[in-house]
Parts: sequence; C-alpha cells; structure tokens
Amino acid sequence: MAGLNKVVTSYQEALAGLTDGMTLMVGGFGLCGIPENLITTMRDIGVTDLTCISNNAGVDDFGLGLLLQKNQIKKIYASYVGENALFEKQMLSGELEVVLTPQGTLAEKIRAGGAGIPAFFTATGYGTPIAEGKETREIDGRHYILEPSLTADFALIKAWKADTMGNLVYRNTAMNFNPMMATAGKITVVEVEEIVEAGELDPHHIHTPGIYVNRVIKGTFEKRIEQRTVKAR
Amino acid sequence: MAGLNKVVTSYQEALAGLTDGMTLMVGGFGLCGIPENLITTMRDIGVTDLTCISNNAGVDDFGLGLLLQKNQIKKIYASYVGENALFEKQMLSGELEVVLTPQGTLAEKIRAGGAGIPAFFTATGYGTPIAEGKETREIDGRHYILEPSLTADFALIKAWKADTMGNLVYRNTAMNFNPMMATAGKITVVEVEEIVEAGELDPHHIHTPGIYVNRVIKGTFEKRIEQRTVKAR
Amino acid sequence: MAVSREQIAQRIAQELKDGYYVNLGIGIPTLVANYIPEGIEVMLQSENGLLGMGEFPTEENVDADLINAGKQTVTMAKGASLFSSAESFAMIRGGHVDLTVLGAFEVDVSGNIASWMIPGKLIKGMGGAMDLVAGAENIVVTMMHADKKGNSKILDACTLPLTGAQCIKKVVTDLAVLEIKDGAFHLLERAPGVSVEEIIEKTAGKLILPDVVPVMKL
Amino acid sequence: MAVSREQIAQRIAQELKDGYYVNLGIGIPTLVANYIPEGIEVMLQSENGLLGMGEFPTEENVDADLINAGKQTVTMAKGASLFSSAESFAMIRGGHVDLTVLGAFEVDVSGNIASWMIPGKLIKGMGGAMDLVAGAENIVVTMMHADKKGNSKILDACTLPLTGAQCIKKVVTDLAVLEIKDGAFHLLERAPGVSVEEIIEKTAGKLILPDVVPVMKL
Repeated sequence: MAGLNKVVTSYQEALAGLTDGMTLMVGGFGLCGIPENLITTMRDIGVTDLTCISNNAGVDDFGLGLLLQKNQIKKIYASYVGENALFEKQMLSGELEVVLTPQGTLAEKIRAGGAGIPAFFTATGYGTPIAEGKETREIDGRHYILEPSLTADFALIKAWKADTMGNLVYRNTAMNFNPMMATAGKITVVEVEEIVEAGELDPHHIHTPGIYVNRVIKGTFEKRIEQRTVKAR
Repeated sequence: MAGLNKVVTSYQEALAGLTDGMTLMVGGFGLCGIPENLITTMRDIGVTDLTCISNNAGVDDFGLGLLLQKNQIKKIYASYVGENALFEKQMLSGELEVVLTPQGTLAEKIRAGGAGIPAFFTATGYGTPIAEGKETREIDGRHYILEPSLTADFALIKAWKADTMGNLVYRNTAMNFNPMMATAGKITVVEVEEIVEAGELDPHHIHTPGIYVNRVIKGTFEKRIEQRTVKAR
Repeated sequence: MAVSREQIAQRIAQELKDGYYVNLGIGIPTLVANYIPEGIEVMLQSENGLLGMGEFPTEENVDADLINAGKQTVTMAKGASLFSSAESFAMIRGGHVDLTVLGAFEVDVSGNIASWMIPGKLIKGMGGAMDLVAGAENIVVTMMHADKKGNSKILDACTLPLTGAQCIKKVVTDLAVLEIKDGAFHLLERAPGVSVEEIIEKTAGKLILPDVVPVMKL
Repeated sequence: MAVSREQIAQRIAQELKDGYYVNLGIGIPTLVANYIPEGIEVMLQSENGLLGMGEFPTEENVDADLINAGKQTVTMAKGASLFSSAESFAMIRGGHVDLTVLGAFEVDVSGNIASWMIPGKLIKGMGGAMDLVAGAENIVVTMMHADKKGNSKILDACTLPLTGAQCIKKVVTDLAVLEIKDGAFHLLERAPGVSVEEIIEKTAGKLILPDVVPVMKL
C-alpha cells in the first residue's frame, strides 16, 4: 500500500490493528454479501469482547455464528436474529447483550454515522418497546423518536469488484448494508471477488467511492444460500 | 401513461397540476443539470408565488433567472446566488425572500425529506448566523443544530436517460441535487435526453429507482456553460 | 367456513392497483404475488435492496447474491433496480411504497399492531416490520381471526409488545375484511360460508356491523 | 516582501501527503493543484459530486455536464467516481476528506473563520463553505494577512458573520504560516524577505513568537 493503492495481500494485514473490545460493523443481509473470510480470520485470530453491528448474526456454523461459537462477541446490534440457535442460548443466558434495532433504523443510524449526523428523528418504533428511554417529539402532528448514529472501529465489507484505489461495485442484493457500513468505519476493510486497475470502473457505476475504503483484499467465497427456493422450468 | 409507464409527451402534461403558490424543488448545480425546458414551460404558463428550493438561482437570462425576470418566485432556498444581478435587486428590494442554506445542509434536508426523516442534527452552521433561532445541542462534546427536512409539491429533475418506468441515470456532475430532489417531491417530473425501454438499463447502474418518479419527458437541451475553462492541448 | 391462506392472499390481491409499488411481507403476504390481477402492472419491493422482484429462479439460475427479504433466492423483473438497505428504507420510511402487506399476531381498534415479539418465547427481532408500518400510508394486515383455541386476535387493545401504534387501517383474516376507524373495527366483508355471528363471536374488539355484509369475492 | 498568490499555493501544497483526499476551495486554493509534489498521489474532491477531479479540458473535450464546484469545466482523473451532492457532503460532513483548503476574509485566535458575508454588501451565499469547515479535521486557510490599507485580518475576534466556530488550526498568508492554538496565533514560518516586525505589526490577534522563525521554503 502506498498513495491511493489500498490493496493488501494477506487477511492478517487486512485486519491489522483489530483488537479485543473493538466495535465492528459487518456487512451482509442473512448470509448474502457477508465478508466470509474476514469473519473466519477474526475467528482464527481469536479476538474477543467484540461489539458487532450487523443486520443478522449468521447461522450456527457460518457467518457471525462462527464468532458466537467461540464466545468472541459480547454485544450485538441487529434487526433479526431468528436463524441462530446458539445466539438464542447466549442471549437467554446473558452471555450476549443484544440491541434489537429496526432494520431501516439500523441502516439509517449507520448511514448517519458515516455522514457526520449524530442523531435524527424517525417515526419507526414510536409507541413500541424500541422507544423506551428515547427522546420523543411531535413534529407536524406525527410522533417521532430520536435515534443516535452508529460508527465503528472497523467496518468489514464484502463487495463484488474493487479497483486498486478502493472504488467498489456490489452485485445484486449482496449490496444491502455494505455501502453504509463502508462509510462508518474508522478503518474500512473490503474483501472482493476481483480487483481491477484504477480507471477500469466507469465512474458512473461506482457504488462506494474509494475515499471510504482503507484496505482491499481479494478472496474466494462459499456464498452459502439460506433459503434455496426454485421453480420448475 | 398507464401502469408503470411514466412517459408523457408534452411539457404541459408534464407540469399538469402545478399551480400558483406551490413549493418546487429544481435540480442542478449552477447551470449544470438543470431542467431547462420545465423551467421555460413554467415561465410560459406564468405560474406565480412560487417557493423554489434550488442550490442556485440561475443567471439573469437562463435557468431560474427566467422566472425571476417575471417575478414568479416569492421565496427561494439556495446556498449560492452570486451569479445573478436581478436576484440581488429583488432580494434587496424585499420582493424576494431568500433562505440561504449551507450546500450540504440543503442537500441533506432534501434527502431527509424524501426519506421520511423530519429533522436531523448537524454541526454545519453552529455558531454562525445560520444557527439563529434553531435548536442547538451538545452531543459527545461537539455542538450541533437541528435542521428540519424539506419536501415539495413538485420536484423538477434533469437526468440523462430514463426508461419508461422512470428509472433514471445521470451523466457526470449533472447528477448533483437531482437524485435527492427526485425523492422529495409529491410529484416528481423528469426531463431526459433519451428514453429507453424498461429492462434496457442495468439494474446495478440505476441512480434513481422509478418508484420516486411520476412523469418522464424527452427534451432537447442548450446546456449553457457558466465558466468555460480550457487548457491548451 | 374460513378461507385458506391462499384465499386470503387472493382477496388481498384485489387491493392492488395498476402502477402500484408494493412490499409483501413474509408468509401469507408473499402469496399475494401469485394473484396479481390480469392487466395490471405492479412492482414488488424487497427491503434488503431490490425494486422489481421477480419469481423464483429455475435451478440453473439460482444466484446466492440475489435474495429477497425472506432470504429466498429470487430473480429480477423487467425494470428492476438495486440499491442499499439505507436507500430501501428511505423509500419505505418516506412513504413511497403504495401498499404494504404484512402479517400480525394481534391488531386493535386503535390501529395498533403486534407482530414481532412474544415475551418469554424466542425473540427473533423485528426486521423491517417496524419501519414498514411506520412508513406506509396504505397497509393491509393479514392474519388469522382467532388462535387455534378460538381466542380472538382482533382486540380492543393489543396485549403483546407493539410493532407500531395507530397505523393499521385494513385487516384481512380467514373470516372477514375489516376496516379500522374511529376506534372500532368495521366489518366490510365476510368469508364465504362464514356467518356474521361467528365473526362477532371471534372479534374481541369493538365491531361495527353494516346493514348488509357482502361476501368476499374470490 | 510578501509572497504571491502562486507562492501561497506552493507553500500549501507542502501540506499534502501521499494518499490524501483533498478539497480545494475557489481562488488561491484552486492553484494548489498546480504544485502537488512529485511522487505523491492525491485525489481532489469537488463538492458538487466528483471525487478525482482532473485538469481543465482541451477545447474539444469541454463537457457542459462536467464541472467543478467553481462551475468551471473540468475533466476526471483516473479512478474518479461520481455521486450526488448529498453523498458528497456526507463525505465532507463525515470527516472523510483529509485536507480542506479554503480562503477567508478573517480568522481569529479562537479558530473562528469569516468568509462568506460582508453585511451591507451583496450576499452571495455560503455555498459549501460552512459544511467544509464544520466537517474537516484538517483545514488550511489561505488569505492575505492584511487588507490593502494595512488593516489586519488576523484578529482577536472576527468582526464579520462567521462561517464556522473554533474550527481553524492553520493559516497561510502572504506574510506567514500561523498555527492557532490555546487562544493565540503561533508564528511557524515567515515569508522570504518579510521581517518578524512586519508580521507583528500586521497581526491584530494575540501572536506567540518562537525563538527562531524559519523562512517558508518555496
């Protein structure tokens, strides 16, 4: 890495500086678009006491479930965690602190964190348990709650392609939470399927500009499917 | 127009329902990416008492300057109005009410309006005349002001290409304020250089999804340049 | 006789209008896509980041990178667009979706809905449901009128933690179509073969009856 | 002898580091792009919606759709990306730009800056300046040390309406390089041929002098 070249060649280098107790954002929706190899590297490094911000918590043996297996996560912000029995056990036993957050509020809290907005009002969750302890306000006859933004020490991102300057393109719905999280990490690490030279991506088609990206690494991916639904030909 | 087909064939039809006293968002930065023909149509229709939300106010004889010439605008939200002598005259005489708004705050207020966020905190403008009369708050040691969002009766947008379903693609920096404004109008009208069939635009490359767009019309454009700066070969 | 899940979906499909952008929740709402009336065009929104959801893929076209909000593999319809979850919920929260269909455990006369949490049982999380009910002007809730023991889920006040407050105006159950207004359920239609008496019996919340109760057309 | 506008730009270019993302304001800041040191890579951000601004186009390549924040026709550099103004200011407000260079009418010992409005004269608007000074960690202000009558613009307290409060840490003028900290200007460098006495004379705000004042390297 020098100048604007963000490419690193080992996963150890990609996660250099990630230590116990840090707050991480982890991209993906379900198992789609998750940074698979960055997660397994964290498992192998054995970093603990992590706070994870991720829409889901993987399944028992894939995605963030791998870190739950080794009790590496102490707190998680997520919107839906229903696919994971281990998660349930750790939550009920109190080993794992869970902050359930509506999906759109979670997405917006992360986007706000990256955009320098410390808090915003939203109607989502007003009058529900999510509003407990939060400031509320009536604006033009509707009720809203104040939601603070989220940032992280590291954002762990999966994209389809990157150029060497860290400009990113996502593929299909594997985009999901990745673009906002890429803006909200102090250090943003991206694993991709292909790295191209700077200038090869059309400037109109770049989903995440390289300014948000610190490190890029090329990986290979299992891409496990949670619900394989098909129709007959 | 029927179903998801948003194409209209006359500018009168494109602006149907736009009446005196309405609030309009008008895309563009300087003269780049402005809805030229929608503006001239408003001049021709002679609609008055308008509140315009636009980063700039055009020049004396192009862009929103055309509406200023005919005293059709009573109030404007903008960040920079320095290119327009007529504007100055109307502002100083009190004919025109001007709400100067920092460019990034203006962009975010519009984005928030489209995204259902009624207000957000920002550090921009704290301690300046912009903060006067606004709620302030200290969050984690920094000072912020609360900014309410903006919406409009009509959003007038310029894009490069649309498909018949109103999916939009912008070209180069003619994007600017157009994408946010497209989300924040009760009725969003878009003029474009080319209309293609639905399915011809790559879903990854669409900048504004058609859900935000009500009407699309094909126009021809002068594209006047404000500062033609060139280098020798 | 109560109508089936498929028939509930069929009835809800009648709420679709030409040109609508629609978000269909998991469960019965997903089935609505099978009953889109002939001659109208609608676009399905999937809150993970897709507008223009198509049908399930053939085995050869399964793509792990292309799923819906229920994590099922899907395809894209003509004119589809892809975007982040932040943009997706900007659409939802900003009221750009014309119709939202989702399931519920309970609804009440104030338009409150409970659909995400049963205290003491596993908490799976609300996913996008709270955003959907807060953002949509036009929501249809699909649910069973009563539980298996016959206890009404159409209440004066929800007993479970809410998903959203005062946001529901229309409910389609296996027994009836109800409108919520002025602090009561208004019976609009009954399922074929279901008596008004059965609906009265299984509706715990205040119920207003019209002079004539039409039968759901399926 | 005071340095020229070009020399101020040349001095500021020394603040650039390899890999920096930089926003250059209108006027002297724009000139900085001509003095990027050999061997380092930087990306220029233009707040209307371009990261990777290139040089001016040749006559044949002028494109009305491709302008910078000063509304000048420009080109794109290798690795450029395009985005909306909302995204552009998310970058700026979110602190992602490594260095911002902009002009000012006045600065003061508290790090306040006034750069957008002279009451009684034409009000042109602040454009993106308030966002830039609120969002950047690292701002260099470029300005003339005094006006044509010799009145200092380096003050104890700004007299004009502020662009931002307590946000400026470094100022490069035609006479000196100053750091703002602990409620004072600290003289870091003097322009070639400019005496410390002249700087003292033309600095109205509290000024701290080091034992030795190095000369700007140009």
